[in-house]
Amino acid sequence: MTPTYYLLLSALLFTIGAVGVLIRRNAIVVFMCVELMLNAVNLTLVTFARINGGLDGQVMAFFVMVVAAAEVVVGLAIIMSIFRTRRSASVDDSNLLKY
Amino acid sequence: MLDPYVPLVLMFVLATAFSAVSVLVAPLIGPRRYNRAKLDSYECGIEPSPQPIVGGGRTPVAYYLTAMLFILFDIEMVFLYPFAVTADALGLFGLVEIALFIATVGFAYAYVWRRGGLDWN
Amino acid sequence: MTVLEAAHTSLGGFLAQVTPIQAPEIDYAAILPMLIVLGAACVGVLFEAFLPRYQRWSWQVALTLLTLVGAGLALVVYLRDNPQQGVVTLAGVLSVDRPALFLWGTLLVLAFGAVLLIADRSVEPGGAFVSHAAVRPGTIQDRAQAARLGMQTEVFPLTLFALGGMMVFCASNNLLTMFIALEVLSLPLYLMCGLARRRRLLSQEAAVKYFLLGAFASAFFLYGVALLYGYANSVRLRDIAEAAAGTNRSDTLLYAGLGLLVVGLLFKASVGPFHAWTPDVYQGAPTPVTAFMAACTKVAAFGGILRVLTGAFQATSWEWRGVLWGVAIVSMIIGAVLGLTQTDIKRMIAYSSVAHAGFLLVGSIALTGEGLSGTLFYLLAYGFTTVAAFGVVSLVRTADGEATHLSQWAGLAKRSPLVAGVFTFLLLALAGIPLTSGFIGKFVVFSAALKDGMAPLVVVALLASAVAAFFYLRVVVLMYFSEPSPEGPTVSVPGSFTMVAITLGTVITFVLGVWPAFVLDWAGAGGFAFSTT
Amino acid sequence: MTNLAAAQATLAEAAQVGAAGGVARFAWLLIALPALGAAVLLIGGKRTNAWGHLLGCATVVLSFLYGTLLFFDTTDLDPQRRVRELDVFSWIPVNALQVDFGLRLDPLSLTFVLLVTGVGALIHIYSVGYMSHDADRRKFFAYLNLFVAAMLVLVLGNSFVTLYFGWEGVGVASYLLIAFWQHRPAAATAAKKAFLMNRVGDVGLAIAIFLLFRDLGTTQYTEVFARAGELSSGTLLAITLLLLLGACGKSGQFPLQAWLPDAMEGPTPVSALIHAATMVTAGVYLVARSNPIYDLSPDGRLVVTVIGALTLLIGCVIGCAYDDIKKVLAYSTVSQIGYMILAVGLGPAGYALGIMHLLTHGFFKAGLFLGAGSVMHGMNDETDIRRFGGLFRYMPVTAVTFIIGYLAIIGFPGLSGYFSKDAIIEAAFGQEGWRGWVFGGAALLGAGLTAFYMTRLVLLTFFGEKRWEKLTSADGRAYHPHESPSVMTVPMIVLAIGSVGAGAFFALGDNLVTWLEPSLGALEASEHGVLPHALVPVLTILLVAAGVAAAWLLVGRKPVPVTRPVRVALPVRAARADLYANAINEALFARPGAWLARALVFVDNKGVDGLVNGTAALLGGGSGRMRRLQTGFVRSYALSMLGGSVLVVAALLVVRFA
Repeated sequence: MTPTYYLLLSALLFTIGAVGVLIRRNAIVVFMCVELMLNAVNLTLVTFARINGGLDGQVMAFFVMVVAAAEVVVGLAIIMSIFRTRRSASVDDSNLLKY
Repeated sequence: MLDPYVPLVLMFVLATAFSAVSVLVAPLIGPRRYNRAKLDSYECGIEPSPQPIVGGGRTPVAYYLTAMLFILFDIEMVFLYPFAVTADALGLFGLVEIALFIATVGFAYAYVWRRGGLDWN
Repeated sequence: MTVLEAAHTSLGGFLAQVTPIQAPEIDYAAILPMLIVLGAACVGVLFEAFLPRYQRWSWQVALTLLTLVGAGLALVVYLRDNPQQGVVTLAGVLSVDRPALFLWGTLLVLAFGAVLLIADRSVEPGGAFVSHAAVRPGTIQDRAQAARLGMQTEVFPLTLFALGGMMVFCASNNLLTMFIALEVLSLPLYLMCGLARRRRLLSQEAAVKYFLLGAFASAFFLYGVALLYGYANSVRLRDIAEAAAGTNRSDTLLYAGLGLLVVGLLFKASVGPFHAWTPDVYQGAPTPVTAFMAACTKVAAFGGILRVLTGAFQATSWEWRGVLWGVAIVSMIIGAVLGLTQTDIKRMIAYSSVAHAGFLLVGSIALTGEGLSGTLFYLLAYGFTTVAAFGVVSLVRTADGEATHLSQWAGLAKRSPLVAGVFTFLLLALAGIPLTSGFIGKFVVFSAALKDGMAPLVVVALLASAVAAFFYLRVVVLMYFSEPSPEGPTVSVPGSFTMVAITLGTVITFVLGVWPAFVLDWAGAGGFAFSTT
Repeated sequence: MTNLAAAQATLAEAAQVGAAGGVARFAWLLIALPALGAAVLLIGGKRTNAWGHLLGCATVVLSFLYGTLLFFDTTDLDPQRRVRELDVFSWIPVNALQVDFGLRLDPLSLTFVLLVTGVGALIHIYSVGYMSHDADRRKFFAYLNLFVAAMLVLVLGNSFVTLYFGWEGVGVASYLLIAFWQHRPAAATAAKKAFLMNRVGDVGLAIAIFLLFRDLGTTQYTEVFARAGELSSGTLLAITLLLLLGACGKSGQFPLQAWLPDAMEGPTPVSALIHAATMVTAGVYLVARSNPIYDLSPDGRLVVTVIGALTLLIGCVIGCAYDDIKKVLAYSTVSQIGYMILAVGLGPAGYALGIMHLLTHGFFKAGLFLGAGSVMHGMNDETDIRRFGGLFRYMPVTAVTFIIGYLAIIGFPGLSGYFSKDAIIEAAFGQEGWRGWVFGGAALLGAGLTAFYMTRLVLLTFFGEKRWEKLTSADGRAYHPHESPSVMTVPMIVLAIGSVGAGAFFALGDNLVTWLEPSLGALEASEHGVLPHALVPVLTILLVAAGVAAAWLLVGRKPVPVTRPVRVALPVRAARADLYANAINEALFARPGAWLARALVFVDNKGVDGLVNGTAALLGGGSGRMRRLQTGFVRSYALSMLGGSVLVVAALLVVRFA
């Protein structure tokens, strides 16, 4: 099994994540799609580490995970606060700022 | 030829034995004081929904808070693993660095603790 | 930094298994300013944990300002005897060279101005920040806390963390470090956007938008890093440059990676089609935070763009330059044209910042010594003007907070000629009228671009500045030649913090306009250093 | 002189330009002091009302003292080493455009420094008294200081760009000061007129500088002069004419003379300082300073001379017809500057003479204006000389100083005008062929006319019947003529002394000509003149005497009507209408402009307007429509980002693989 498949898979996941950001309304789900994109990147990194025969990619995946976790915390705090205000997690509801 | 695996097997056996003993022995020797919570179905440590209170039986925010804190501190530990594996090679420098790292996490911990992030209610 | 160091050393450990590892050389003197800022941020967190509520503000302000001064001193001391060609330290992760030092200095001084605005508690009684971010807007508790004098003092450590991230960002020599720094600078900003005392709903919305789009953009950045890692088997700028000089690798990886990486950077710099967040976030965020973002984030982002383009992609500049031409043109046109019909002053400055980002990009893609020094100068000049402009914006208020709608600014000159005069000067600087730093900035950037054979781009840039000048002048006309509305805003007497910040920005805008030589000299003192030796 | 030789000569001159050291190292103080004064007064606002005028005076007096020091520092040097440069700072040090702010200290600029700060200081002091009743006296001093600073930048700068900077600066200061009493519509209109007509000239100057920079890559005097020989003759002619256009605008020369008399709406000290002694002579300075360029272009010089001769006659003729004391003096200024322009147009034979006349004129015309101001001060701000008369007894100091200035300007033997103006007339006659006759004749005729209208002015003002006794001023008050306070008379006395002695001091022993030699080259004596040397002074004196006599016969002997007669001969009517300058301007420019405009309206509405409005509408409409793209929805923002990323990546790949 060639590692290229993993690259394709990760590209697919990344795309699914990006499309998810565009089409989903719930802020939490949008955010999960972003996380999906990050994890797709992790898969890419690990695959390249495998192809190139180094460990750098794997360690980078650690960093990405940690950063993603921090991002989750900040993101959920923000989303939670606006959810409590609006009683709605839909990103389409927050469009006071426009034009 | 099996030498390298002997400690592994031993570890495996010990772990199984320990869990079996803990589970089996506890009902026998532990005190039996039942309350409502203990009889409830288990759901991540919170009271199961639906609840009769306001909010439509949603999960309390405190749950998120704790979960978030757990994730954060848990995931930071990912760096301890590579350090532990190469602790010998890294020597004193590595030790100092990881101590600094843990201290940094400790600052955040102190903040969370002092500002009541760990209070359940 | 401890995280990075530990991880890097452990990375080495992985590869070498058991052989003892040489501890990396660390030039503490070089990175001292950065260490001071990040260390002080940690201390700020401890202040939050252990000081009683009523003492926090004064301690935090003192700590933050002292930190900035201390880091500045460390920088100056180091500048006196640092090597001309720069220092690469921390196992090649950071390079402290002349551009990095210039950017650090710029960031520290701009942050000083922004922190003064953040710390001001007299313009808005109690400060521009909410005391309990978690209280729901519109409730009784929210109205009560708008009147209360406390504020969320976490803003100060957050500012320091963001600043530390920016400093690492524009000195990092390696894309992974750059990514981490990007997040370290972004995450605090996301939070700070949501902390406005008034108009909580807009503030929260700004935070959500900034966060979601920022996370989206960093995913692009990261995917770009991953592809480049696949291409070069390393994320060091130097290694990528060497790999690109060779021929037998997949160029698809290189260019796709470059494209995605650049997109992430352009987002932070609010360039071109990646600017969509800028107006909304600038408008919704508390004004001092907007000032901090507009000035410092731009500096850091363009510092990163300059470093990445010079360090890793100089050899392939023929291929990407055309694309970035297009991006710069789009950015200038969007900023200039959309600014014309804005009705909110903060939104208008946001579009102006999009146009300025286009101008900066023109200088950045020149990749010559003049382009580098011109862009650095432009960043410094633009930053000061912007900080002062947002300082002035925070002064014009009605009973329910800042009066940001342009119609409320009508006839301001009759009511407070000094504020109107200062703001006019700043707008002229943004428009690039001679005797202001904006003129010199545009001049050096455009002439560098011209010299590098980008005449059509410069023509577009000049046209765009002409269009943009129109909307700045519109505000000036509004302030001077319109009748003030009866229920118009009052102008607060600035507290000493805001006063110092505005004066600092205005004076430097003027000084750089009439005597730019000394800063230009400094900006042109040396190039990037990338070698890992 | 061939071009090559000229270039070599100027090259040799350039090689002698040394760096300024010693006391001259602080030459920037000359400019900084008044600039500081202006800044303090403008920024300090009302707080400085109490002492602002003192600060204003002090800065200029200090500048003058320091200027004197510099002057003696320079006279200590060898004549060959008297041209010095001082780099103050490099202003825009980018690439090819090295704009340095530097000063050129040479005899020419130092002469101007002394004139500007000296006369400036006197007029500052005079203004303390003159403006004492004005609520905005502080602002007035701020503007005056600003003017002095800008004027010093103009004369001290070592490049055309610096000169231009000062040139615009004095324009702004002049605009502010003419409109100082902006509540008077006439003042506001006059200021606007001055500004607009000056702009016409400034465009010429700016284009000339662009041409220099395009062809030589520098605007620094030393380099420009050293390499002026590289310019093609066409470019040279263009540059000389464009510089002349700038000079005409600033110095009120034909065809841009009309603004100067109107500018008298400003306070009288302004008229004295700016519109008589200093700023309006900037055009003369410009031509004299650019002498290496003019040396190379005889055609350009000829145009300069023609303009000068024409203007001097126009000024005299109109001056004969006016009844407004300040306007008469203003037209006399126009005509005297005509003399200077005529002189510098003569080339090496006249540069120094033009400057000499400029200096003496600075003394006597400033004195005359201050005298006029003093008369007005004592006469309820009345300016109509038909309502004066017999004022000698009431304001003796003013009258005596005024008469000294009068004698000086008509060229009474021994007084300063005699030396400087006669020298110019002689030089004009010194030209060969028809030029000698034409220019000499014009200058001679001008001298006679000057004598006529100045005599008329003095007679009507100070002698004869006291026509004011039966009259009241416009606001209904009776006239109570009185002498002005000493803070006003002392400057007048000082200037009167200058009017008496300056000419002799400059001319005897060729003091001034020798001193200016490092800047302007040696004065060439004319040898092939159309008239013998000895004859010219005699002719001049005869003509002047005739002018005086004519004036005496016309106004001195018989009663003068208080309102001016309407039924007068055609020449007088023409002169009263400024020789129809405004009408000509209107007929030549405004009317055809209007026709052209009307013709263009059609095209305009359809084409140009459509284009301009279309662009604006396109931008505005596009902006309005593009705004809608900013929907406020995060998801659409994300879409635009994704779209952008796809485009960027796709474009990169296309560029690489296509």
